Amino acid sequence: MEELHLEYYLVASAIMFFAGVYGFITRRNLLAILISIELILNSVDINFALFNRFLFPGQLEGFFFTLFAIGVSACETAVAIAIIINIYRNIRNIQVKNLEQLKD
Amino acid sequence: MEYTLFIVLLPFLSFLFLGLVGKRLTPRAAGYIGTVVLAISTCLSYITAWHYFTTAKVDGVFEKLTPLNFTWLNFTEKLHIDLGILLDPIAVMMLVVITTVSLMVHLYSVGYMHGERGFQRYYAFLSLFTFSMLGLVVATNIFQMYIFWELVGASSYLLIGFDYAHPEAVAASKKAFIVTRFADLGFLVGILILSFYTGTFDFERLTSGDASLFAGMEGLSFMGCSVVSWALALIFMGGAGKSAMFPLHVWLPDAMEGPTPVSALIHAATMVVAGVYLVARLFPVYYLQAPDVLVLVAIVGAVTSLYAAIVACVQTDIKRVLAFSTISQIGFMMVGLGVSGMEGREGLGYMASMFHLFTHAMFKALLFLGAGAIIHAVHSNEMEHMGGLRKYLPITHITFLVACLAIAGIPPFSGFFSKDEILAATFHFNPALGAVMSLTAGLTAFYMFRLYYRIFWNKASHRDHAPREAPGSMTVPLTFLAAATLVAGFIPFGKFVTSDSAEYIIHLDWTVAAASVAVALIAIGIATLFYRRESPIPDRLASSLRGLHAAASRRFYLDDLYLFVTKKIIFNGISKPVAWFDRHVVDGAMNGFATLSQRVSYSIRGFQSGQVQQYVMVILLGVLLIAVLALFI
Amino acid sequence: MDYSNFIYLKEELSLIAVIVILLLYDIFGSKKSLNYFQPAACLLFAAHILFTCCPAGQTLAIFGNIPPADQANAAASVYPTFSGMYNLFPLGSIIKTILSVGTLIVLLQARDWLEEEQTRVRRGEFYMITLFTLLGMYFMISAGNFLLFYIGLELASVPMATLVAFDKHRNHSAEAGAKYILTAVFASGLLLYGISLLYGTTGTLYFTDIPAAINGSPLQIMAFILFFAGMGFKLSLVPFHQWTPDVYQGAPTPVTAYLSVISKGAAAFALVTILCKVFGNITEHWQPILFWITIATITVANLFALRQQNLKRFLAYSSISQAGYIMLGVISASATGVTSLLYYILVYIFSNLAVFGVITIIERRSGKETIDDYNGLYTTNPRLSLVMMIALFSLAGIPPLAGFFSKFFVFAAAVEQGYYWLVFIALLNTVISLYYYLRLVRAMFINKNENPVAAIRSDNYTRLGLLACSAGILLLGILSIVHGEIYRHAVGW
Amino acid sequence: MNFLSLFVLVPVLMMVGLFLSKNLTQIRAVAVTGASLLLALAVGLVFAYLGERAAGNTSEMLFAADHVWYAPLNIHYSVGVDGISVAMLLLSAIIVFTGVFASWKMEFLEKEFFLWFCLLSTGVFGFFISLDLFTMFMYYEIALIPMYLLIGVWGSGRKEYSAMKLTLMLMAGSALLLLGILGIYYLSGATSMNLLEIARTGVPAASQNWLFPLVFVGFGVLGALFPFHTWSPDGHASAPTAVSMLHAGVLMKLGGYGCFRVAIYLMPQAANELAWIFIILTGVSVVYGAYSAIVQTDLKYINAYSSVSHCGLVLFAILMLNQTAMNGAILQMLSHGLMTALFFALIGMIYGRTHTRDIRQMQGLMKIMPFLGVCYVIAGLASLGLPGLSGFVAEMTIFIGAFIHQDAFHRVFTIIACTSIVITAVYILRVVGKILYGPAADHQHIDAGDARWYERTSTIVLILAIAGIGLAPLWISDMISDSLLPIVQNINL
Amino acid sequence: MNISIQETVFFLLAAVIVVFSVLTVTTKRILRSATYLLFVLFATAGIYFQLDYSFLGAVQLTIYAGGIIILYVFSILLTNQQADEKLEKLRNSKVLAGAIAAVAGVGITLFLLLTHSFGPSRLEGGEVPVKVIGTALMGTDKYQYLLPFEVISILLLACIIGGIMIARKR
Repeated sequence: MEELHLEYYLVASAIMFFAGVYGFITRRNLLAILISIELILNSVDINFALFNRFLFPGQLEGFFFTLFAIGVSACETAVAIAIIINIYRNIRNIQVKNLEQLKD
Repeated sequence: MEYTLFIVLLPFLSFLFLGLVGKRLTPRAAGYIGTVVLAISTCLSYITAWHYFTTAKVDGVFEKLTPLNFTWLNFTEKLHIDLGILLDPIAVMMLVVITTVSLMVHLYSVGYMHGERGFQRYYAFLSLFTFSMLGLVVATNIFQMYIFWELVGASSYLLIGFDYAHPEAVAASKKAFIVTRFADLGFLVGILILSFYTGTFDFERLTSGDASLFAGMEGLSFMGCSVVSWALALIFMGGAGKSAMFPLHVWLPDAMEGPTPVSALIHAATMVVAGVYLVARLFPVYYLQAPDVLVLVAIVGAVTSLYAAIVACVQTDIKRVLAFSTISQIGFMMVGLGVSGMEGREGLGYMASMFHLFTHAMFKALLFLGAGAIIHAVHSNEMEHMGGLRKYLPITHITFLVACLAIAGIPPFSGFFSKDEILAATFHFNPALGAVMSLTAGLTAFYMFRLYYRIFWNKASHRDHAPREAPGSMTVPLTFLAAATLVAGFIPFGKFVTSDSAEYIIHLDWTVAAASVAVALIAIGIATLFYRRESPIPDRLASSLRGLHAAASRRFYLDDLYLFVTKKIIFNGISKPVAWFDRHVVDGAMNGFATLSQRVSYSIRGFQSGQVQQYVMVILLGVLLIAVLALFI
Repeated sequence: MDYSNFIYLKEELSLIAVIVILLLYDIFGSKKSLNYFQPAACLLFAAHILFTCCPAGQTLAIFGNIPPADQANAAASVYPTFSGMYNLFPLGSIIKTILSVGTLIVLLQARDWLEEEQTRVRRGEFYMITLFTLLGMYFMISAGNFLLFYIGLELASVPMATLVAFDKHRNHSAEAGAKYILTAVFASGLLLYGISLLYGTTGTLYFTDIPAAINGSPLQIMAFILFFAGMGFKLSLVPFHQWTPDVYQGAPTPVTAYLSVISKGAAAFALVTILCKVFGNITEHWQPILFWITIATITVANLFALRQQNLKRFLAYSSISQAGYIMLGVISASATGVTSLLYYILVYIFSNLAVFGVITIIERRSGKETIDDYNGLYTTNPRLSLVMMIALFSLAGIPPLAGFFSKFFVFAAAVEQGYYWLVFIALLNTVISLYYYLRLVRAMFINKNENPVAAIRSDNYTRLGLLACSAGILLLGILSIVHGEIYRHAVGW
Repeated sequence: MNFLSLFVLVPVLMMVGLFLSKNLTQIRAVAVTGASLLLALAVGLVFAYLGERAAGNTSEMLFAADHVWYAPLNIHYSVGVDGISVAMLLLSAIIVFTGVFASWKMEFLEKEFFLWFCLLSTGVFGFFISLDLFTMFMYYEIALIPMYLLIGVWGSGRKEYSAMKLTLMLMAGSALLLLGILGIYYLSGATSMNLLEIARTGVPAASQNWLFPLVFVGFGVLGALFPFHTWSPDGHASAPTAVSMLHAGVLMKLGGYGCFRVAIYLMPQAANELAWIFIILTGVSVVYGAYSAIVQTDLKYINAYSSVSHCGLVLFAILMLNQTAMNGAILQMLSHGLMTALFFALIGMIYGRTHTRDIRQMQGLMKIMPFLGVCYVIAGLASLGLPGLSGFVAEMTIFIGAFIHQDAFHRVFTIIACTSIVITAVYILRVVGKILYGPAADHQHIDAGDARWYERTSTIVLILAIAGIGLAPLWISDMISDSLLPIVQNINL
Repeated sequence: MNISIQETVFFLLAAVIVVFSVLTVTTKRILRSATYLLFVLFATAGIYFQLDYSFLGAVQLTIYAGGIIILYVFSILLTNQQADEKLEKLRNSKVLAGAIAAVAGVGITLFLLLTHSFGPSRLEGGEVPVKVIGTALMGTDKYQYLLPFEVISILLLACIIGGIMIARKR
């Protein structure tokens, strides 16, 4: 047990986070972008759990934050998907390049 | 002697009255009101003169009286502009001269200006001028003098440009004002310097000979001259401008575009001698603090005098001749002041200068009024339209002749006495200068008689109808002034006006007198030879001295220089670039900021691409950048 | 387990009550009775505002739950409930009141739009979702714990996306909704990551406990930056602002209005709360960041705003730059700073809502929404033009309108803290902003137009809203009591 | 209620009256009544002031009143007058009065015109009665902004451009000013924004060095300080008559008054140290403005550049920091205000008849409209400093005052400034010669009549004032001079 | 080499997380992307279990794997005519920019994380009893979460209303 350091986990979660970021920036499909976001949120959840377990095991703050964050991200996803579906209904397409009508 | 206030105030009231309600009056009524008011003023000034010269003498010296003095404007504790009345011999003399000539001109104008448009306005302006001039001479302090100095300038401007529909008149009035304004700048700066060091404007204190006043200026010099010299030279510049001294005289010949009576009053008798009066007023200061400036005054006077006399010889417009003659004569007065000392015999120049001022006022006013009568008769200023007028205009002829003789310096006419004393003083000061002035006197006699002959003798030009003698309102002043010219020379002037206010008995310097009379006579002789009848000699002479003649006709190109300076240098050389700079560089910079913002605004529009991923990218980069900056720098 | 704690949530509870009543009304109301839905909703909400207005201390005293010793304190300082999860403080009540008033005006302005054929079926949802987001903001403001804060934030932003996409059959609206939700989620991801790092370095999420553990280590700074980025998104600060113009343009105009003032105001206040209460120990670290962000925000927004033709985009940039000015109050983080911040928000709400009110009605009646369309508006619609003008002048900070006072106060607060350069740049930017506000004034009053917008008869709700805004703009500055009252509560905070 | 506040209240009531009035007659009635009331108030104030002084009241400000307005920032509504403000109030009242008559015949939107005009007056009067930096600044901006619409709507020529430029430049100035004011207040550590209070506490010398330029330039922009004067030619050229009058006549004086009252009074050390920079600038602008005026062909441009020159002299004199020069500066403000108003009034009347302001297209107007011609000449003579008219008094006081400065540098610049009297003569006489004199050519012009009664009223009142000051300057000069004493003492401490 | 079970499990999970995270955002087929995400989520749940946060792991599995992924898959199927349609080719510049930004982000974050000294850290065993969780969710004391619990319920309600409003036909 002693060998497992907090840092190892943190590295994994950070990579997950920025993979999500990368995906957000590069993906062409709105749903794919949303999937990338899940990575981001998920990595944060891991962070909270990790910090709680490794550093501050006395209370369950991180634990509960993760719990609530999962719920919130579910909400976000639901609403986002609703909006995307709505776009799909409007223009029969959910490519992000079609979301460039509003610009300077 | 508080009633002297009314001498000054009455013309002002007349001005206000005529200016405000003049339009409702008939021209005749306006003329009479103006004349009558001035007549009262004149009487008062005569009374003042009598009163003053009989009572004001204390221990053989005329006292300076200030019947009235009140603070008009405070600057500092020490410096304040007062308005008041200072009576001393020269002030009283000037009061007499001004009111007399002005009265004559008022009277004369009733006839001369008859039927002119704006007759009421004319009288209003005349009153304004008289008021200003009177205010000037009774000034108790140099700033009061400056105030009225400006006012006479303005009224001169208004009167020269009286016929405003006439472009030449307008241009002349403008020129007169601007040139004298330029000179006044010197005057003002001079006042500033003087008052800064002495802490007073007051003539009485300045001329009291109290050296401690000038203690602050001691040892200070600027560009090799002491500061007090600078101050006084600058003040003299103001005087030189008003008195049309070379090279600031350019405005005066042009000022002849104004009505002739105005020329008589302002540009011959009164305003143009203000410069002389100024120097005379400050004479003790000049003499005690900056004798070098007095030399400058003398030299400028002499140069001007000679220059104007030469130019006068070739002018064809009779008023221009008289104008240059005026310039020349004022040069004499300046020379007189410049060569003068303080006391007794040394002070002859001063006394002579004032005397000449007095006599000159009479005969030059007479000459101008005579010229007015001639112009009135032939409707032209040009000599070639005249000739042989002596038959038609007898009174004018006689009076004009009297004036010519006076100015030529033939005894017993008044000009002889005054001019002769100036010459005497000049010879006493410097024989070479004396010789120059004698030559000038000779030239004077020559051009005056050239004028006289070409008007009244010579070949008559073609006329549609015979010229008629002027009406009584014009001949009365002529006669009066002629009489004055005749007797003025016998006034024992030294009893009244001297540099130290003490009596000084004039002794004619017979050698100088004889020489100058001789020169004058020779000059008259030559003029008779040339111009009494039509003669080819002048033309021949002119063509043989073509260069000189042409230069003299063009007034030695000084007017061209003036034009060059105003049009080319000030207008095109300074103002246009400045205006361009303002619009394009200064304003351009302000507009440039606006344009720049707009440009930037347009150039960054691509930044807002409408791509949500780019937005997020920017957020991310923003975070990273802030992190790098905040953590690693 | 002391459930009596809930009585301290009187603002939130009353708002929830309003929502629930509306929900039931919308579901169970008969077709006929639903005709009165909008007036009923507005009235209910107005009642809620009145209830909120009652000073906190007194209400609490009525319930008698605060020990007498604390009652004096309660008026001026923070009273933690739920053991610190939720903070009760008068300043919070004030900002909530301010936001509610703004929301009410938005609702009044939205009424005409909601009567439309397309939106009529969804108007119940509009009211509910709007009030839900407002509730989220309430929690954001009063939160004493990052968890509650985060949930409040999400409650304020996720349903907001559905509001933005409210005109769902309009492509622009849908696109704006998508942009909003995507950016919002990304930003909340950053914010969450920041909170997680903060938790990792301090070990607690309670605002009251964190300061003791804050030491300014690099990771904490990073946590702060990530957190700030999330808030920056809500406030649309540069460089987190780019969604703003697109969303503002695409969203239904009343929603844009709501987004530009209420949501921004709540975020600003929440930010200043956290900056003072949580990061108060490391001001020297965050102030430089805010400094540059503020400068960038004001300047960039102004540069973009200069050439906008579409009014809503134009106002978007204007509101970004206004956010920059709000940041002046935030960065000062003093009693005067917070007072000026609140006051600024209040005035900004009135001014911006007046502009949006006019734009809404004109857009609704004529379909025109570019600046050139407003040429010659004064000849046909003098009153609307006048309201618009005073609102624009107020935004630009021209006396004697309230905007002048609010700008002055934020500048004063910043100068008090020594931010001379910041204020200098902000002031120069006011000149640029004046230019573009004047462009609109010029269009209305000076430019000639062959076919100006026809004379418009606005409905009574809009009139009432505009009247309220105008009165606010004209009077707020002169009546110093509002400012004084805020300040009184800000001092002890 | 302090009776000084009536100066602000009357224009406000006028605005209400205008708002309620139905037709042109009522509008005029309200305007004339209000303007006369203001003039009467101002005259009454002069007598009351002199009476108080004669009775031995030596406090620095008379009729002072003070109400706390914004307590948190120590902002008070605080009014009071000394001789200087009395003089400026009188000037303003005269110009407002004559301005009303000069704009008797408006072509359109009369009500709006007078409304803005009254707002402008409110700002002007308020500025001069204020003792509090905040209210001073507020009134200052109130006075600025109506200019935009007054020029933009009722102006001529490139009015949009000019109006925008004027507004932006002046606002940029006021932006600097605001920073300066805030800096002064906070760095002085005074307990209120009251001028006298701050003067007592004093601003730290080190801060003065950067605050002084800010404030001086800030006010200087309005006082046409080179090189920030370029709004003036365009602005004046485009503005309608009464607005030009009020702007050049009074508004530009706000700049000079402010420089003097705020910059010099509160920051004497910096004034002493930094004056040389501004002396160079103003000295340049005195001569430069005059030279620029020579080549202009538009009457209003000529007068605008002339204003640059004359107002430059005001600032120049203020910077000499001695009683006499400052006295001259105030007198110059009065004098320039009156005569430039007269100029603009006349130009407006001439333009109304000839429909051109190009001096090359006018000739011989003296014959056609003698009254206007004579008035124009009088204005010109006043402008070139003829004794007996106000310009002389002011200029001479300035020159004397400036020249008694102990430093040779100042004296050299005084002489440079003096040269402007010649250049002024050049352009004044050029214009008079070109447009008034000469034969009347244009038939259109010949048919134009002379001044109507309202035009006569306006010009005669102005001429009376000019001549009044010119002929009997002592009372006003002493009144100003006495009030300068404390300020000068503050400088020389 | 002395590698414990714990470590083996961790490295396995970490590898799954890293590899499938990257694959999620790089694969050309969107359905695969969703599938890879599922793997990542499973691995995450695995970490929770490893940390003895079984409740959390269970929630993760039910909500994420059981709920959200299903939602995704349905949406993908709904919006794509051919479910395995390839994502369009990406522009290189965009990928490059994204990659650089992401790598820079990872770099900075890891640098900060790894240089930070997190007090004494140890992984202590000990399951969190569900009773404790339940009490904490229902309590109002410190470290008890009644209020957030209530608020998130409101959030859910709001999202339901909003989602329905957007998603329904009218």
